[in-house]
Amino acid sequence: MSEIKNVNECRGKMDKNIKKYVLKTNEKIDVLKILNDLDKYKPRRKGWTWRKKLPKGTLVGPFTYNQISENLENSQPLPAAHYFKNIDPQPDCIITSEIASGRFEDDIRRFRMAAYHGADHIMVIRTTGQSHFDGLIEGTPEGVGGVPITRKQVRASRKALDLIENEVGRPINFHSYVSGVAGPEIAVLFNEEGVNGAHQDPQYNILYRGINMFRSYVDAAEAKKIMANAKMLQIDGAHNANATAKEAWKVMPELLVQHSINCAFSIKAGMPQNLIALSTVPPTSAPAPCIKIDLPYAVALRDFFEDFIFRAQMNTRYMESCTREVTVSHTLNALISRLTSAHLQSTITPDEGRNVPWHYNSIHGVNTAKQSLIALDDIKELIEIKDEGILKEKVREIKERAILFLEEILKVGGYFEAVEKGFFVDSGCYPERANDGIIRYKEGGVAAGTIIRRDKDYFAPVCCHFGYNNLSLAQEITGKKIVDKDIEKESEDIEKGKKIKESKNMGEINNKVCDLIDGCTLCVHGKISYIDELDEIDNVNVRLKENKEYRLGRKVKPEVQWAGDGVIVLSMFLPTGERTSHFASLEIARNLGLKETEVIHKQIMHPAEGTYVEVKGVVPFSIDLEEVRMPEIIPNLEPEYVEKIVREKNLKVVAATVGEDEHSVGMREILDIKNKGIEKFGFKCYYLGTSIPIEKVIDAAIEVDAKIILISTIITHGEIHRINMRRLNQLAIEKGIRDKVILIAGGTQIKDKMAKEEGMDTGFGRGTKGIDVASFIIRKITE
Amino acid sequence: MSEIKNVNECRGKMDKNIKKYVLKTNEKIDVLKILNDLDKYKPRRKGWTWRKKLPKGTLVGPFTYNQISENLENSQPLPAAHYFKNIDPQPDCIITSEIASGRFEDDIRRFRMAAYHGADHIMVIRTTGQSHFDGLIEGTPEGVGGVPITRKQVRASRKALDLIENEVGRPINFHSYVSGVAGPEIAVLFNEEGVNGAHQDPQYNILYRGINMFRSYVDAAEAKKIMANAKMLQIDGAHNANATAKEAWKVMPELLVQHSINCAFSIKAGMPQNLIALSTVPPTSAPAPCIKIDLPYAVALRDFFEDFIFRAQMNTRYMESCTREVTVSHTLNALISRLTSAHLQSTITPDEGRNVPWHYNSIHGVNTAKQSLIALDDIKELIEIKDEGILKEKVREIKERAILFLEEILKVGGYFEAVEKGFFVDSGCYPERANDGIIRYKEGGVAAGTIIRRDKDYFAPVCCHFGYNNLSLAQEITGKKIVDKDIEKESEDIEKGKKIKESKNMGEINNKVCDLIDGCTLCVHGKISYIDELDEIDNVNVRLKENKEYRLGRKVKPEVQWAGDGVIVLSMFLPTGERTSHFASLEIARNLGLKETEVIHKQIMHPAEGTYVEVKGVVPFSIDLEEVRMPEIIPNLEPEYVEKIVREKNLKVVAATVGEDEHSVGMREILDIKNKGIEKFGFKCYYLGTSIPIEKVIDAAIEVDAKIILISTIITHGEIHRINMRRLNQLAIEKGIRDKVILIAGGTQIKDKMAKEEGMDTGFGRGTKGIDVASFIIRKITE
Amino acid sequence: MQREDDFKIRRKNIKDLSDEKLKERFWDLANKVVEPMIEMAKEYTSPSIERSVLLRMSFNSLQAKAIVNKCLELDILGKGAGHIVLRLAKEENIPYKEAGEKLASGELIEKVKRIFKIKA
Amino acid sequence: MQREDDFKIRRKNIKDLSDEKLKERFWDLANKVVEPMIEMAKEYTSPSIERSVLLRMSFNSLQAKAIVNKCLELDILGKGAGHIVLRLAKEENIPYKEAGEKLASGELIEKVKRIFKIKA
Repeated sequence: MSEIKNVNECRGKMDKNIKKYVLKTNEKIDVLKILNDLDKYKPRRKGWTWRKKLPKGTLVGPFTYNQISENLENSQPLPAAHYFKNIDPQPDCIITSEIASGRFEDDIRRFRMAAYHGADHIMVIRTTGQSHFDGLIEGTPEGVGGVPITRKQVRASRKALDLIENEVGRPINFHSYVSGVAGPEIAVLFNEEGVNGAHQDPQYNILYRGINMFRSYVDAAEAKKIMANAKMLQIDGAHNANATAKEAWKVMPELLVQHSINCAFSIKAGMPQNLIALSTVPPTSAPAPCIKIDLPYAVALRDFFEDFIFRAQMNTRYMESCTREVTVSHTLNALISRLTSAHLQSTITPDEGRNVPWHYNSIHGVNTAKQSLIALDDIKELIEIKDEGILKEKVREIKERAILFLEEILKVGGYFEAVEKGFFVDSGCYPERANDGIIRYKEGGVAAGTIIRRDKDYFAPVCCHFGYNNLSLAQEITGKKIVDKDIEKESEDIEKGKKIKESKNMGEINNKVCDLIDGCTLCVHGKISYIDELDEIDNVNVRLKENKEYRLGRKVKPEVQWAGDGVIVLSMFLPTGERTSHFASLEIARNLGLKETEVIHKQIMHPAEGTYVEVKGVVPFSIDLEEVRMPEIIPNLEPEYVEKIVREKNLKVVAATVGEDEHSVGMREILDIKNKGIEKFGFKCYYLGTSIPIEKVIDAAIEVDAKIILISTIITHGEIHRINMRRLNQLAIEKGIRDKVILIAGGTQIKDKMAKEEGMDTGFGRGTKGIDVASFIIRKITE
Repeated sequence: MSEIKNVNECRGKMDKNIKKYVLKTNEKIDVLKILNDLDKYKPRRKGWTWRKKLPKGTLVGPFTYNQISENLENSQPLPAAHYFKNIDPQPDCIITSEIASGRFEDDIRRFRMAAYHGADHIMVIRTTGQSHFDGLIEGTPEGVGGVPITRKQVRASRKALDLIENEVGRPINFHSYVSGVAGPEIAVLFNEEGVNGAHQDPQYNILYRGINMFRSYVDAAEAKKIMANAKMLQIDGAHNANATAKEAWKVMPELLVQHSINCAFSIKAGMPQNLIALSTVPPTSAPAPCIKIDLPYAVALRDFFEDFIFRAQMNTRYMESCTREVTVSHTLNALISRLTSAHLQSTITPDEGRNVPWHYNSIHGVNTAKQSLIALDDIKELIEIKDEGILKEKVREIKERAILFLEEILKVGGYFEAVEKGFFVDSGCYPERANDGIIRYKEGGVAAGTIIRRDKDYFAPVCCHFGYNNLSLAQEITGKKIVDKDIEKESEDIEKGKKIKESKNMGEINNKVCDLIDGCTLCVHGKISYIDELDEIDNVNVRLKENKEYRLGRKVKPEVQWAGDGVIVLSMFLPTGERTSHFASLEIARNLGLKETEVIHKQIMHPAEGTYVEVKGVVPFSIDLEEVRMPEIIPNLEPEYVEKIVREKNLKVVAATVGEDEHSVGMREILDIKNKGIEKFGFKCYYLGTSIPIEKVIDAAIEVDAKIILISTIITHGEIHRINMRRLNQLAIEKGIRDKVILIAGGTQIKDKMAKEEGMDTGFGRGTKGIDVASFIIRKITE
Repeated sequence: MQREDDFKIRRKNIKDLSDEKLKERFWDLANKVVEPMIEMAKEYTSPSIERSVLLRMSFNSLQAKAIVNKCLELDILGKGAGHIVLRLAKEENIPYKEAGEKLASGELIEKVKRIFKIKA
Repeated sequence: MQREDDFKIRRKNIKDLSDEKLKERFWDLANKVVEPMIEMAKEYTSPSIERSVLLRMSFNSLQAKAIVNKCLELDILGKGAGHIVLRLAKEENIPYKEAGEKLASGELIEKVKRIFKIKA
């Protein structure tokens, strides 16, 4: 598969395009800089790029992995990674993030966050409605449920991704949709602008967009050929049957049929198999015994389609508004990917089920995929799918049912007739029929009657044109010659339905045709006509002005979809029934001053005992960053200076984990020399152990004449941590040593202010390092 | 294993104890009724009860399962269950929920919620500190991190569980801790009060509670024998090594050693193997390749301990504050359980990592276990663990390392010497040693020097006493005879270290001893001395008075730990760096009027682009339930009446899914006769399909002369649903039919108020049924 | 059509096929199903295809739309929009970009009619 | 003690054992390790054990604690708290519950001393 050599290669190409704008990890991406000189932008590459896999047994931190790819240069590891030296191993397969803010200027910030968490396939959702738009849209209008796919938005997005892939150190694939009634045009746009992948499946147009079936197939062949030329990855649309059917596990035979139709058609249209991806979803979720259903299906699919690409999507059909439930389902979906195979692991936000997917939930989705895939690294080294028994029987059954389905399509006269008879998205498990399939008519649908038979003298003087093309007439008219041997050969291959395994020469083959017009836009980037904006009101400049203060200024507002939208979520349990809790939670949200309140999730904990509710609302104010109360950061002292003072004064520390706490990890990290603890500065440390009574701590300090007492206390139910601190202070006073010792408390829940309130000299919380503690001690000793 | 025959058997027994108090599912549990006559309460049974497994291939809803148990009579299914006829299949294994509010009166509400979600092992966490309390505590004082285990609290809890198990229709096991320096007393209390299971492991006392090692073992034998008598399930404490060691995956050999020590000791103390449970945790989490580490460990453990009980706990060692991350880990933990075995699946709240576990998160934990186990139902029918290769090698290695560990214990002089040398919880993978183990001394620790050698004339005239007992002297003094043949036999068995497989006769054997005193409390429940309260201030009555208005009155406040604590959580994304976001989020929470604000979770989305923050805070007001604005519920009409009017008026409906929406499920449920849709009332329905332009809907209505138009629209990014409704109304007006038709919009995001604002006659949201729509239409038509 | 699950009857002819044969049959059938669609795609064009040709010829989307709409009005799209533009350029002896732009803005309609012998 | 992982050397004696033998050896060792602890448990008692005996004899926790504390003061817990109570009851010719209650409240101490021949 095509692989970019390395990211530096990208960078080399890039410098020609974007002068000197390099993203700094601590600076926000600047939309204005992206928009600047956009008319001159040229994509650094075309086509899809896979991750560079690392060899089996590659060591990352303390562990070896068999299914990982090259590390990122800059990334956000999983939250628990700090226990494991902050490693961030990257799974071998591409991870997809779907982005759907409706404003491309917000989308690109989302690209960056997703990429930083490990996504390298950014799928920009297209605004609803565009699939019925007969032509291209230009400019940067706002979209509903996604952005309008325009040249400017695509170009700005790809340009932003160039910057982002340099930041993270891995090529990122950009993806959108070649569906609807303008497929060939969008395919050209995507080819020209370096879009790396797209959905293309005429069945999707027909069944779910209501577009005329003839138009869909005629357009599809042209679009696919144009996509193949740019080596774009194509994703099909079969999974939508799954997402639509009432009992999704019953459409499994049909799914194989839908995949086969798009695959066979794509190959005949000129796509190589290694650019044709099946979009597949484990059909069920718990409380169904889903692995028993999902796994045989996944196996059957991979048997029949073994040379194709697998894009494993996560189940969306049975998503409710409980993000926890969805996370479990998606983890098990990743298990199916690991037990079978996935070249791309797609992710869905766990709040998709609410119809309010928010960008931080997209990141959660990416993390779930990354975490599961890494956790399940090469699970097949340890376990195997049985090659007999129920699984094998079910696999066979699914395959046979799919074949019977295809047979009946031919029997009724072909695909178009089958659609007219409602063969598809019927909720019976074929050959069972529930008679509730989606019916479309040959003469019906959007753009019905718009295909036109090509005349004998038809020709098109451009590359990647599919079908009849009277090039001899073209040569005659233009007076230019093209070498048509390769073109004929290509046609012949298609004629035979022969599978083209490699598309290496596809570009060159096609390049010949546009000699008729001295190069087409697919071959000569400079020939593209760029339109900037058409609408004076609905464009990015207007929007950027409107929320300027939240993007650049001192003001900050929470957001979930657009800069400054102000949306937050309240989570609460109310000890009342579902209906009462619903309305009481809204009342609470309104009492807190939130606007546009709405219940987005409810879960009965017990019909009488209470309900868990999540309410969204809009914060009606913004925060002035310069007025946010932030404690001063005092820089740490130089280690050499600390050590000098410690040795001069022969400082001793008595340390203990107090109360009923058996955890010693945190304290040990602060003390132990091997953990970069304070021992390395020369402190003599007496560690008394865990569950030590406060009395013993004081006694030990007196005995060894320690100037410093460290206690650690983490259990914080009620006020035990405060009680421990207070007692330490009191006892030190009682024993007459309070003014001779420095008292320090630490623990995950400890805060400086709280510790001081209880008589400590200071308190240290989560994430404290030895040097932090040492610096405080030395400042205090020398002050 | 011991199984209760059925729940009705429980009920029969119960009626004698709790007169007439039956929980109604729509009424809160009444603590005062629980407390009433508590001195007269007697537990309905002693000992552990397993679930009743159903045969392989049992059908539940549309699916068959191989690893499930009897359904509950009343329960809360998983959120997605409504897609599957609301089935709530129960996994074959016990599910544990840990309860830790610190107030038993809040605990019991939590029991009920957990049981209602499928937990049947309620583990009440004991207050920190009690393990160092040399004796029993009485009354109902408040605890820190859990409740003080007193007779009153245990009895009230068990009584509440009797009610709750009747409500859900399945026996529930009640569990707490027989650790600390009062083990034998607590064991007696638990035996007397019908507690069904407990932690008991002297190693836990020694390593984590700092209790003297001799005292721990001497007490343990007595405690274990008392537990065995009541057929309580014992859980060991080995998993704490896992939760404590810095690199938890390195202590795997030690874990086998710790399990073996407690198991071997327990058997010698008189416990049958089928009451001895190993508490085991998958040691690692992602980003470690955890399955490759966790699975061989789980296999090795089950090989060596095959006749024991497995309590599979979820990983707590690598929990951070991200509940999503934890959910993924716990799902994979359940995978390990299903790939190997688990008699009990323990659950941990996904917010345990924050040190603020809240009760609704306990429920989330239970749901994660239930969902995963059901999803993975009999996965071993489809896949198998390889019996050669890396897994087998790793399994062997872990076992060998454990054996070498035991050998060295003996070599240095035995267990006590090994503890003194820091053998345990060392973070080297044995025989590797990091020299950071927990060291305890023979003469040190809490209660050091308190064991007493029994004199020759020592005796104890009670049942379940372990060790030397001069019963002939006892008979002499009391002048009573006991049949001591069985007692001798029992001693002999223990002498030989023989494993007692079944404990059926344990009760009877022991009953003989207490003939000396005409029955002990383990045999004659009436002999128990009950103490109610000792503290006038720190007791449940005082607390119940304080929060009375939140428990019983019109006032409602959110809560997470105690009734009326007011705690809620805000979730928000801020487009600023981690530190700024931290303090800005607190500012926002304070601006909203919340008190005691605290950041409980932070996650960098990108260092410059923003941070996701969760803030907890206390709502400073309560809601008066009588003032909550709740829309009136209008009851549906009788189906017969609806049908009569429909047929009289020959009502026709034109329906369509409009805009760019390909989802038809919701609309079909409203229409289709087979989904109990409106067709069954006789409405003639014209369903136009999906993605239908509004114009076509109006045209069709005119054409067929429909009185009712139904549109469905679910995509709600931006305002598309509103636009569709508005357009429908406008077009109906333009075409002059608005006053002749009823316009109804539906969809997951549609609300009645919103629909009316846009000119509809009504709107229907999620969960609408055909009869709801039909009733509205008929009311409108006939009004 | 509503139908019970008669899988066990229908599978008669395929139940004894080997897994390899089964797969072969699956793909044979799939290829047969798509054959007519691919044939149709070769023989037909559409407004979008023709606009996509014009895009490749360096026209912008507004121009492409206008040119194709003109061709549709004249009912000559079956000749190919690119063809029409090139032919017009040749006849007018101007660069094809100029020819297309003129056609898009409504000029040279009569000329096109003459070239392609359109009455009315 | 710090030590490198010398597993490969140490396993020499066990590496050739069958899985069954390995398991046997594991349990033999475990049983050997716990043998001294179980012996100690037979020969010793503790304040908690003795209180638990008194609980079983129907005393409440306050009484049990008081009785055991008295026995500790008198250094006669090695005889068993139950034994002491029963013996006292016999000598006093009162029900043992009454004997225990009296002992708990500090009565009859001298009597106990006499019975068990405690000097001082």
